[in-house]
Amino acid sequence: MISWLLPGLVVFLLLNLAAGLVRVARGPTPADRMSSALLFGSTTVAVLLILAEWMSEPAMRNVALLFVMLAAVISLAFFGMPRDIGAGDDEP
Amino acid sequence: MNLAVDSLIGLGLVALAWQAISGRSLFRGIVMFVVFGLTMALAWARMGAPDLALAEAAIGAGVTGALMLVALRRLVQLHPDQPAEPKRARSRLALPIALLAASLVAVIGLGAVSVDREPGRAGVAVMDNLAETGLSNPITGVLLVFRNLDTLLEVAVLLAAFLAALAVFRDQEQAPAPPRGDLPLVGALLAIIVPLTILVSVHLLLAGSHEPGGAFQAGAVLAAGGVLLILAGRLQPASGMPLATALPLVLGLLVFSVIGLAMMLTGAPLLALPGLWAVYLIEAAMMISIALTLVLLFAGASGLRRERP
Amino acid sequence: MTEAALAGLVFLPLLGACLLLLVPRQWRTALVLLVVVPLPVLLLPITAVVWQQQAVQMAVAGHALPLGIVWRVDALSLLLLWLNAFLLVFVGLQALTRFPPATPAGLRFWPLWLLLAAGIHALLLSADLFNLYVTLELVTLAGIGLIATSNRPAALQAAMRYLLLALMASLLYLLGVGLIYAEIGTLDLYEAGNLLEPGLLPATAMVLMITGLLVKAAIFPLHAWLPAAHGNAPGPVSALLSAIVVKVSIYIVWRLWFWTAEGWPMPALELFLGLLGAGAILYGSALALVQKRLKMVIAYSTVAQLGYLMLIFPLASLLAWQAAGFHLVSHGLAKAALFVAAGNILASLGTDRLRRLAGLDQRLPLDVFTLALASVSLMGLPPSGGFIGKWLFLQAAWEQGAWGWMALIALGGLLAAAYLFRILALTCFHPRSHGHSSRLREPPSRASLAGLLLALAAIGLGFASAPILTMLASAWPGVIAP
Amino acid sequence: MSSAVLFVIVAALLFGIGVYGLIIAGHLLRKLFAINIMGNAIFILMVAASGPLDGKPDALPQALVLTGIVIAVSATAFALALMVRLYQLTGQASLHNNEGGDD
Amino acid sequence: MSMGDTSLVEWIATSLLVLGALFYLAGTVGLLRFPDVHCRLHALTKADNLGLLLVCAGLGLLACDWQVAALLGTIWLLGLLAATVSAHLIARHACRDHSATSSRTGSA
Repeated sequence: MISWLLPGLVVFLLLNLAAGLVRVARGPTPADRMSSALLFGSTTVAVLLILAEWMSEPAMRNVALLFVMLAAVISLAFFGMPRDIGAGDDEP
Repeated sequence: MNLAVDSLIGLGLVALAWQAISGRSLFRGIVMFVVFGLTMALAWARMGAPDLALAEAAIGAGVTGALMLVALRRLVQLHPDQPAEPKRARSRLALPIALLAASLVAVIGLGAVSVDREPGRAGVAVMDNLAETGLSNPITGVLLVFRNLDTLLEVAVLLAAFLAALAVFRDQEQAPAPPRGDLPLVGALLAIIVPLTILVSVHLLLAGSHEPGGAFQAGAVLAAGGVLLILAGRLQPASGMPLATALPLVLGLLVFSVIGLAMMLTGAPLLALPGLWAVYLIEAAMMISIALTLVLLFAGASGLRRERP
Repeated sequence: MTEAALAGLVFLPLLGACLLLLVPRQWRTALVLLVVVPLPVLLLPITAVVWQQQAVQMAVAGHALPLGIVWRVDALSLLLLWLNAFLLVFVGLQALTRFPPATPAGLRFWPLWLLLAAGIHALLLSADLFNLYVTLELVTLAGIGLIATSNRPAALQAAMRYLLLALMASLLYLLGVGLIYAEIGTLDLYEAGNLLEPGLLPATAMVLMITGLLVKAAIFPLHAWLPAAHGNAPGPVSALLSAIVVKVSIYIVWRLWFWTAEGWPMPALELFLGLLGAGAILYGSALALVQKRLKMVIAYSTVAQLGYLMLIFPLASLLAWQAAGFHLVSHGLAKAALFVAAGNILASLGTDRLRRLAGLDQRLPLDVFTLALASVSLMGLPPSGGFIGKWLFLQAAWEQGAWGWMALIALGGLLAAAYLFRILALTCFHPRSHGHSSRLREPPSRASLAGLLLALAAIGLGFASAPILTMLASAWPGVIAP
Repeated sequence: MSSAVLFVIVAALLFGIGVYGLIIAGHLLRKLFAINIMGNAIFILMVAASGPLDGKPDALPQALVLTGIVIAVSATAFALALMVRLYQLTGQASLHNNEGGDD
Repeated sequence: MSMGDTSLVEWIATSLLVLGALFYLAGTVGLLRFPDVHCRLHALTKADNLGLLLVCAGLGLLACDWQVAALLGTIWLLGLLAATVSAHLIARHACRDHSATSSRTGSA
């Protein structure tokens, strides 16, 4: 078991998050921004699970469970938004 | 390797914070702020504070994000034609003041961190006296046994915030627009997630005595279940404050105060809890109060009524 | 016995607020009276003990320091507790008519009013730095909620600005608390006094905490939020905000300065805080002279009179301490009387624009008389309480040969006389121009009576000054080792 | 360069961003973001500045921060309700500063 | 722990975790490169869920404790549910203002 595997994975996934940020910044439509928020949700869950193993802190799995359970709340709130919520000034 | 992870999380926090306050579209700001909350949970995890990561996740993902999105929707619905974003305040002083504040905090923080002093005397005292409380999670010990006046007054702060918001909720009780025609998927989502939030919140409540968890995190998770029901249109805001809503709203404060005062009759000091059963009873009552207060704050109303689809 | 009284002070209004939401409509007024009236009675046993032993101390939940939270009442906190009890009863009298508990508006108002009372009591009892943060937040949120009960845009705008500034101020205070804990590992106010030595970190923490508290106390130049907030809030709310809510922040600054940072050599900072007070007196009075609305004049008068409470820093002597404590109480009563009278005038006339107040003394004699009486105390004319306060300040400055401060104190009194006479002249000596329709709803007699009783108390304070001053002397840190 | 020092620097940067945002933000919603960011910065500082106690950070500041998080949520929820009501009445979600405020 | 004596289980777990990370990478690349919302959602939900499955499987093997493995399994299933519902809602929201976006995305 290579010792730097888990932290390496965490760094890799966090870089993924940073890349996803580009889409949130650039995404023309609100839906794009919301989809990248979805990406953040699942990536954070993965990072938390790896942290739980790496730092041997079982509570992190509960945090991951919370995140994955509540991920749908934001999307449902977004669904109720009016159509042109962020359309006014969407130029990148 | 630790440093690489921490610096990435720190970089993410700073970038997200900057994006949340600058940038043009308010909606983008909210998304950035929600993601900032997610990353804060990671930061707490890395700093070895699982209780705070749990609280940040429960309150951040469950309540705050949806609260801000619904607030933005109310803003756009009230004046659809108006640009949501008034122009930025022109202030040349902003940057120097901000840099000054940042450097002041940096100097203080580094000063506090660099000299390695022995840990706080109160923290050591908590660890020494924790055994007699029957709890093994020191944070729950501090919150509910050693400094329980803080917790009681803080539930009062939450009630005060709700009553203050109640004073402001006038005729904006129009329901958050339920999706037209009940979507099959949302029904399935509710059927699975809502009972799960109840299960997880009870688990967090009971686990609070020996591992990270407690009344606040449990209350916030329960509130997230209520938020889901409102978003899906199953619960509608209602005016008026029936007893069925008012009692659970103040239950936490009532139970905590009554037990705290009753103990004085038996000669014990104020708020000295008789035993572990009292701690669990108070935590359960507080969980219900916190959950209902957060849900009502989200619904923007003083009551809720069921809505058969 | 005193422990039960201390607990009652905090938990009676707290439980009252909870039960108010539960009991049926017709019992609410009885419940409010049941909670507010016994509060002064609870203070009697505590006063008796503090009279003999100078301070009452109680460990909440029985945990000794540094673990638990400690309640400590000495003469200063007792004085503020008495002021608060007085205000709750008398201003409450007007609030009962303005927001009858049985109505929906009353249901929004009274729970917040009782939570505010519980927060103030918890704050005055607490000797724990973080507990002070929680109580400060409770007081601030309840206060802003009360401002927001008025439906007018100006009030909501003022409430929003007050909320943002108060939240930022609380964060500064919390940062200071975090630093002090990192430095000495305990959060008790008095124990920190023994453990904390002057150094870079403790001094920065103290400056941060005091800055945050000065924003909440609306001391010049951080006062921008107060005039709009107190000027536009409903009558009884402005009275309570100006008379006690702003004062509790100053109370914590005094605690920090004279107990936690006791004996720290900070002459430059003392002078600076004194100059802030001077600025408040001059700026507040100047703006009060030019205001067009009665409640705005009174709000700016608060900004001015708060400046006096800052003079304790440069003139740090026993006499100045007694003067500041006495001024705090006498200003509280006089300012509450002014705002209650102004509230009655606004309620019956529909406006409080000074131009429309001509010849008011025939139409609302009781309220104008209250205005006059309260002005007498605020200006510091003998034999009122205000006079004793200013007189002691002058003596303290005389003792230390501080001519500048003496001139300032006298000038403050003159300026106060100027803007208060302007109001009295408008209401009494100008004949009522017949152009105005006399659309006048007589305010309920209880509301006018409330204002009158407060004004009489402000005047009567002058006669009852001896016991108060001796008790205040016992709280001066120089006399007792904390 | 231990992780505590890193998080203190992050806290300082966040505090600066919060102050900057509070001053220049036009919309009230952004001012709320700024205040929450400042709050989180202070919470990070409180936990990072407390010495480690047998491996884990000191429990007391964590309890204080937990209390702070709940107070921050309740204040934010009230501020949002006030902002929406203000917008409904004045059609303006920003503080144009008129000190006097006439009725 | 030199590579020589890592047991077979850890070897499998390592490969699963690396594969999972690659799928996350695929999801992110999809999010950035694909032309419009629907393709991005498609890429996102498929790749990320598979990534999460592999990561959970790898961690389950590493933790070698049934309770933890069961929790990881429920987390993955919930992840599936969250992804499907969220993608569905976001897509429906995007469809509703399809008219507004189609002209723009066509030209982008």
